Amino acid sequence: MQRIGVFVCWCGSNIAGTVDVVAVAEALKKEPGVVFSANYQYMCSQAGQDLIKNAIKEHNLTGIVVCSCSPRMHEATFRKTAAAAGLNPYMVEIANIREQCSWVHKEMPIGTEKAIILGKAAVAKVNLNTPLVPGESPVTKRALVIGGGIAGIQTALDIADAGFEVDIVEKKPTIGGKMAQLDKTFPTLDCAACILTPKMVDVAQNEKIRIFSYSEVTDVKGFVGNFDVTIKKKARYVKEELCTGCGACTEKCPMKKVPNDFNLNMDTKRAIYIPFAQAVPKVATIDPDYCNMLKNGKCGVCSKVCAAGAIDYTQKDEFIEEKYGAIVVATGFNPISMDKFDEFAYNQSKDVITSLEFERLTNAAGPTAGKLLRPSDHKHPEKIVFVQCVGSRCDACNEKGKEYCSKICCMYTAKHAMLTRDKYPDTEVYVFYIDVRTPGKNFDEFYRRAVEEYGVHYIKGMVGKVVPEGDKLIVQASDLLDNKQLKIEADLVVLAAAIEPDKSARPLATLLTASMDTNDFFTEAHPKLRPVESPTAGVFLSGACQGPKDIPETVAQAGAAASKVIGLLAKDKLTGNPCVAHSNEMMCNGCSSCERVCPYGAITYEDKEFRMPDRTTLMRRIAVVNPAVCQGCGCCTVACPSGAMDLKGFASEQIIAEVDAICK
Amino acid sequence: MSNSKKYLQEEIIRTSGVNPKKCMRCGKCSATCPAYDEMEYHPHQFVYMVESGNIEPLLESDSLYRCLTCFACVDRCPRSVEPAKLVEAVRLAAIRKQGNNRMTANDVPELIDDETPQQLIVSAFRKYTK
Amino acid sequence: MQVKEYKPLIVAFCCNWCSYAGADLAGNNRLNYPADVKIIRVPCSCRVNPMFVLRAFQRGADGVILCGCHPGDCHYTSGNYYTRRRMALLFSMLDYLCIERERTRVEWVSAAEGAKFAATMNDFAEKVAALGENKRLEDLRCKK
Amino acid sequence: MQKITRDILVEKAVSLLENGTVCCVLGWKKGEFDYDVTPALFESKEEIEKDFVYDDFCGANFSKYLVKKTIKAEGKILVFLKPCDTYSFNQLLTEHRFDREKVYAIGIPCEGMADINKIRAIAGDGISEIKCGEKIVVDTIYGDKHEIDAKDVLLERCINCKSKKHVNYDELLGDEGEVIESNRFDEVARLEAMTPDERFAFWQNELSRCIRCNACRDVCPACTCEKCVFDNPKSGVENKAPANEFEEKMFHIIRAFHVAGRCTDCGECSRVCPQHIPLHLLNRKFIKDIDSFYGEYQAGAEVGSRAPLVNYTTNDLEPSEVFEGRGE
Repeated sequence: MQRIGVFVCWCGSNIAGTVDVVAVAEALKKEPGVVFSANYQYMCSQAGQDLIKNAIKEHNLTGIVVCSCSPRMHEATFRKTAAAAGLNPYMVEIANIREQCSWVHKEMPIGTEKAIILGKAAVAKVNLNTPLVPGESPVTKRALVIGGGIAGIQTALDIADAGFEVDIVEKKPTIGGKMAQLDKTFPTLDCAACILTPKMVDVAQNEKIRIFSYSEVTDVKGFVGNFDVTIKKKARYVKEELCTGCGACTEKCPMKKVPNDFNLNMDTKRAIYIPFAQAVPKVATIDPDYCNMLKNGKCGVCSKVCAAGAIDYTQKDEFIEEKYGAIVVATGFNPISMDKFDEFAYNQSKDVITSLEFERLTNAAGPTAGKLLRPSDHKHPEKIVFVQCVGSRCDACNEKGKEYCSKICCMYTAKHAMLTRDKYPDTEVYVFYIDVRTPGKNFDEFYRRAVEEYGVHYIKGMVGKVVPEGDKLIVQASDLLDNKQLKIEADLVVLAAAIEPDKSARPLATLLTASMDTNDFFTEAHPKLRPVESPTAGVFLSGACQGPKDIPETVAQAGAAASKVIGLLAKDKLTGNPCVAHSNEMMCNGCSSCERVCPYGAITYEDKEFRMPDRTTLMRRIAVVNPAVCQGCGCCTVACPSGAMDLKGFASEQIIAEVDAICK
Repeated sequence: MSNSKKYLQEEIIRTSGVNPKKCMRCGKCSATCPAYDEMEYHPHQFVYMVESGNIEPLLESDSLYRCLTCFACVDRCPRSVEPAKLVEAVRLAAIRKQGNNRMTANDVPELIDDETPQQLIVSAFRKYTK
Repeated sequence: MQVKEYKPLIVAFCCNWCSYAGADLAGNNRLNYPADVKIIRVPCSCRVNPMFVLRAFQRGADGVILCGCHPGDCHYTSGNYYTRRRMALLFSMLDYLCIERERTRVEWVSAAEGAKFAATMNDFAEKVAALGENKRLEDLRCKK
Repeated sequence: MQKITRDILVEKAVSLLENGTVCCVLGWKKGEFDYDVTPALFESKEEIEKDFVYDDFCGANFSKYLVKKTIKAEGKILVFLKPCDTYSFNQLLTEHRFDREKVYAIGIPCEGMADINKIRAIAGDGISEIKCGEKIVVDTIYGDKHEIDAKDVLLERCINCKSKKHVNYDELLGDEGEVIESNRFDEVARLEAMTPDERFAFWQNELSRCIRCNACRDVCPACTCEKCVFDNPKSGVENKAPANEFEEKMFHIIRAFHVAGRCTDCGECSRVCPQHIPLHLLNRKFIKDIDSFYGEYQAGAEVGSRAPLVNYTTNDLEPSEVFEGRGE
């Protein structure tokens, strides 16, 4: 049986003005388990807290009820008070007789009666409270960043800057991501490489950062502070530690017809390649699908020309296991496939391109060395049509596109149009738009400059179809403001393709038990207040894997994610919330209902051997809650058909006791 | 909006199964329409006029019969609004508005001969007896 | 014999993060609602087992209301979505068994909606009071 | 179509037992009377040939027995599953309640099982013997003889059969059937259309007969909990002798809610209720609501499907919208 003390606070006249605190204290004294009751003017004051502490010691109290203001106000205070007196802080319950009683009722008898009932409910609950001790788990002081684009780079740099070790896992042979493929960046028009490559070098030179390039995460176990991650280092057939990146092999390799994915297959590379001059790590990689030596054992040129002796045709995929305290997802985005958009003739004409392809065409390191030339005949285009919202803002049941706005297209299209007009004033540029969305710093000014200073023709309307005719592209479009249908003979058509999360995101989310929305963007723990955290503790989000973002936003979010990681890694131990779910293994059916509703992936199953009364044993599948991951929402307790799952601190029995006390 | 206008609008939305509110006014339907130049009201205007209940001009307009029902607009609309279905619904409304059904069940036997495909008669009957 | 004035008994389950805070805000702003409403704090509306609702009715509650974060704003990301399904089905079943549908309600109240909390409770208490005592799902043995 | 007879099943069972494919057979056995056929575990050829029964009273759904039996069995268990049983079978697999590897399932077609209460209504009390064949032949202790067409005395659940298709089996005897468009929700709709007072009177009449014997729970293939809440003093709803009819509502709402989204509508609860309470009307109410609120869902149709109550969409119906469009 508990020995409960009840402490009724006057809160000056805030409570005492409407509630007869003496009567409440007297009434609650008669409740089962209550051995002491008192009232005081300000229970939260030092004197009030001392009164509680002394009572706990003097009367050997095992639990206390404080009838006072909202627990959201002083629950923490009174828990500390109890702890100071040697009582488990979770043996404290608050009856909210201020916000939910004295302040909302006017008449003393009514307020008093309700305060007594609320007090009784709290006493009933404390009677069933058990001391709770928060679990502690150590923190591995190293972070993993998955994805080496600008988001991953910035996050890694910021974490390393705080003195923690970071590993970047990048599936491509180099870090840099999409930003490395861009030419200039809006709205300032500084060159992407000029601002990105120094950061890439910083990453390479930072002692705290390791880069696993050409690698993938294949398994994740554990939980916040204690992740066990398996990383697959794909065989690149080049010893990373020996390769100097001199590039001799990439010049001598006889296999020249390999599509160059870095230039979006608009030109070719060799079977052994370094994606671009500023690649980090600057190490060659052999494409096994094209290398003659790997395919049929005939060639070996690269190994002959390599002075460092770095070529290793026998290299195998390598699996590395590493421990991490925090994981940052920075898997980024890709433009969607244009295959389904027959109307734009993307697959029929080489001169219909996506905006990312346009970036490469205008990039000095691109397939045309920065000259804007048509892919088909390498002539200078005199009329260019840009089409916005291709595959963005589609209806949910439209199979071609995405429901969301891709956010970055309005600005990069304005950039492309402006740069084209700047460099080639004789080129006519049309932009077909539905809306121009420019809500960023200096964004609308930028778009207006494209129109007003550079003479880009912005036409409200959409392109209906593109038909290749001779060496021209006939663009049929509507001009909604002029109520006309236009036919433009264009030389080049640029599609602002919607962007979507990288395909690797979905399987990664499964590994991490991190939740995703229907578009495969990672879900944040709270859309407003916790935008860079996944609901799964210890997993953080950086960049476009969480939603479409431009570079400034990505960098801001990357820094925010880093600061959250630093906050986590700075702790030596994680103290959990003790009010977590736990499963009674004797009653558990192992049916998986709880696991399905758990937003945190805190529940796993194991086969456990039970000894039966007749000395036989049997194996049964049972649920196990990881207290370090559980956040204590209690959803599983209701999903559980047998009632095996319960929530500490808010147990079914306790809530029923409160219901009974109120309904008595 | 007057009640009769509202009724007409509801009828067209119901018979077409189209929700014109889904339209985001991109104009791709009009951009794609092969009969655009022959129309007084273009596909995107059709959608907008139905949405705003301004349907009488459509009923009067020749545009109704210029639509080839090629369904290019239906295919390409990013919002799945399906303008051609609206055009068809307004056509039906024009027929109904005339009040005198052009065909009754009694007319059907007379029309059956070896030449005319019976499916044609059935669809004509469906269309002109509503 | 003296007839005791009928006062409805209403149990309100409030989630800790939104609705309980909303109720506190109603208090801060001194917005009145009937004292018949007694609040039980739960971490999330999804902690409320239909059995608790039935238990309250069995013990003589005249109305039961659940308050949680607005859909999409759940502190635990998805709890209230499950609440929504569970309670939609439970309430439909109670109606099927002829427990007046006005006796049950789910309302989404954010931490900023003190006024909504008070208005909701006033409205709910009024509707329940109009129905009179809950006789149809009350275990008479449990009342002394 | 091949008519499934006792002999076919016995032959099958014996051959699988003798060639070692299975170590025991879950089948039906005559009870005290011809019509109370009970499930039984057979371990030898002799037992099977002596006691195995298959006739119009073999309604029992074996799926549930697999939970306990597979844990103990050394080898595979042979089980005969009617189409409706296969749904429960799948649902239990979804919930990991038994190891599929330890079961050899034979699907058998079913034309519906007989309702002894309907036979009693025709033949009266004192039934001494029943023979099932082309017709159901009933003898009474008063010397009466009745020949009844099986079609006239089908169980309610068989009249409203939802599927003749087996959704899981290792081997199928006879022909595969189809999922059927049944009228099983008509009665629920009829109740919904009543005035609240009429409906209250209906349920009060039905539920007041409940004697809390727990037969409905014990037979339910969805109620396989290691410990039932009704047996758990800490759950707050533990078993109590019924004191008044109001309390029974609690029990039946909780029972139906616990299996909501998991109930395959096998109809066992109503079949076994000694007080003839139409319990399936509660379960079907949930199924009907789930279908109309969240899209059609048949529990057990496929292994691993996500039950509606452990699932959600962001634009689900609000509880306040449940009654919208239902007038009043």
